[in-house]
Amino acid sequence: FVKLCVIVLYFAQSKDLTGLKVEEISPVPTPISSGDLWGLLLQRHPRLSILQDHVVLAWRDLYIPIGEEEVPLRDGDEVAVVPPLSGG
Amino acid sequence: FVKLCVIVLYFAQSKDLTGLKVEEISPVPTPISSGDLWGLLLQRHPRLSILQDHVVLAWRDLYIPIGEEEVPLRDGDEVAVVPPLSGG
Amino acid sequence: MSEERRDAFKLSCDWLSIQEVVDTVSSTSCGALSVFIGTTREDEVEGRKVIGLEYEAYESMAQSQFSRLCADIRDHWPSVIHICVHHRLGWVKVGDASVVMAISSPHRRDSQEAIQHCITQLKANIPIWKKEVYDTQEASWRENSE
Amino acid sequence: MSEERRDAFKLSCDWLSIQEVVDTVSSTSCGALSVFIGTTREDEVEGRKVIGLEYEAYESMAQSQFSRLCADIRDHWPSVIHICVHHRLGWVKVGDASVVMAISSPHRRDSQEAIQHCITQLKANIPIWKKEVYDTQEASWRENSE
Repeated sequence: FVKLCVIVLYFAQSKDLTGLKVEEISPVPTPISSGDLWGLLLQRHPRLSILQDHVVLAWRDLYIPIGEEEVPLRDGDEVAVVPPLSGG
Repeated sequence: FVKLCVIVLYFAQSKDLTGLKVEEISPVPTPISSGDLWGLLLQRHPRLSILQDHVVLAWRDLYIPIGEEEVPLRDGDEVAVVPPLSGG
Repeated sequence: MSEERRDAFKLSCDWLSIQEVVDTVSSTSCGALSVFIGTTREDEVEGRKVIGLEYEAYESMAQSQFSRLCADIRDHWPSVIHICVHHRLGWVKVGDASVVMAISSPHRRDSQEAIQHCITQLKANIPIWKKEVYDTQEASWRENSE
Repeated sequence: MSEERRDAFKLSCDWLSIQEVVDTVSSTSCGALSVFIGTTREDEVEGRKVIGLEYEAYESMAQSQFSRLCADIRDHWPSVIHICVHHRLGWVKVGDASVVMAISSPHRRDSQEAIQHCITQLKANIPIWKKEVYDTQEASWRENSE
């Protein structure tokens, strides 16, 4: 296991629920699934649980559903919490 | 047979072919079909024949195909010669 | 919340203002506003270059056909709020707008479908004609294909 | 006749200029220019009146998702020439445009179909969020239904 540092961006409801726009999380174990990464965020901010099943993550310009899939994070990567979109 | 006076408006090609924007035709017999009315215009302006099968008339905000149908003209009515439309 | 619905039509020899057309259909009860702008394309026909178009209309009938078109749009899309069409007459140089139309509705699907119908029906039914003018000083009357 | 094709995207806290968006997609090779404008409707939700919206975006990803959307549009409608989308951020009061988009093409069918696809895909894929703000000083985050 390598441990690394991840920058987490919070938008919309997730920003309101955490009171944060951005935070640095470390150490984050790797390899890690998107579900376990979301679990880490829930530990820090239990109120995020109301977004459960209504949220995805974004990493390197890709939307990542929360699940078993491994996210090949590198040290210093940015990960965003993406509640349901409402642009337009 | 009543005879009456009709104002004919020429647009687009028909204006170029007759050299006229408007003219008064009288006497016009009535009842008259749209085909016979077109025949009267052709007599006055033989060059209009190149529009044959590509033209309709307009009378009281209605398009009238050239044919057997009677046009219930009244004295002083306006009739327009309508070549293929090209607005927009 | 009932609001008077506007059907606005203008034939104009002046440059068309998109903002003016958009303002005419604006409404706080509408979330969607669809606009179509038709312009003169730069085109070559048999080696002659189109430099502009010359438009004319049977104005009184154009107005009545526009009213009929609006009634038809409101039949198909009852949620449409305002409809505005401005069409140029006279000389229109390449690149200038010859027609600007806008339709507003609470939701986007209605104004988008209605604007397609509006331009198709305008071309088919409103008595307006254009002559293409070439750099050779020749000209020819056009015919809408649809 | 080959012309560089523009994909222009702007997130802006200022009032959106329709004319600027239209000018960005203008081209003498285009006969058709379709525009869509999304505005904030006057609305009442459970007795509270909406007075405006507060927008935010994940800006860098919004730009990359826009590029992807443009590639998708050009796949489906290869004749599309220019694409421009301006989206407001921050406070947008009722009646103001929150998004203005325009697409140009030689013939109208392409730009009209492409603009419908563009707004649908923008709502589905571009990371932008809005919060409805009520006259009671309450607010709630929205969710696009499609």
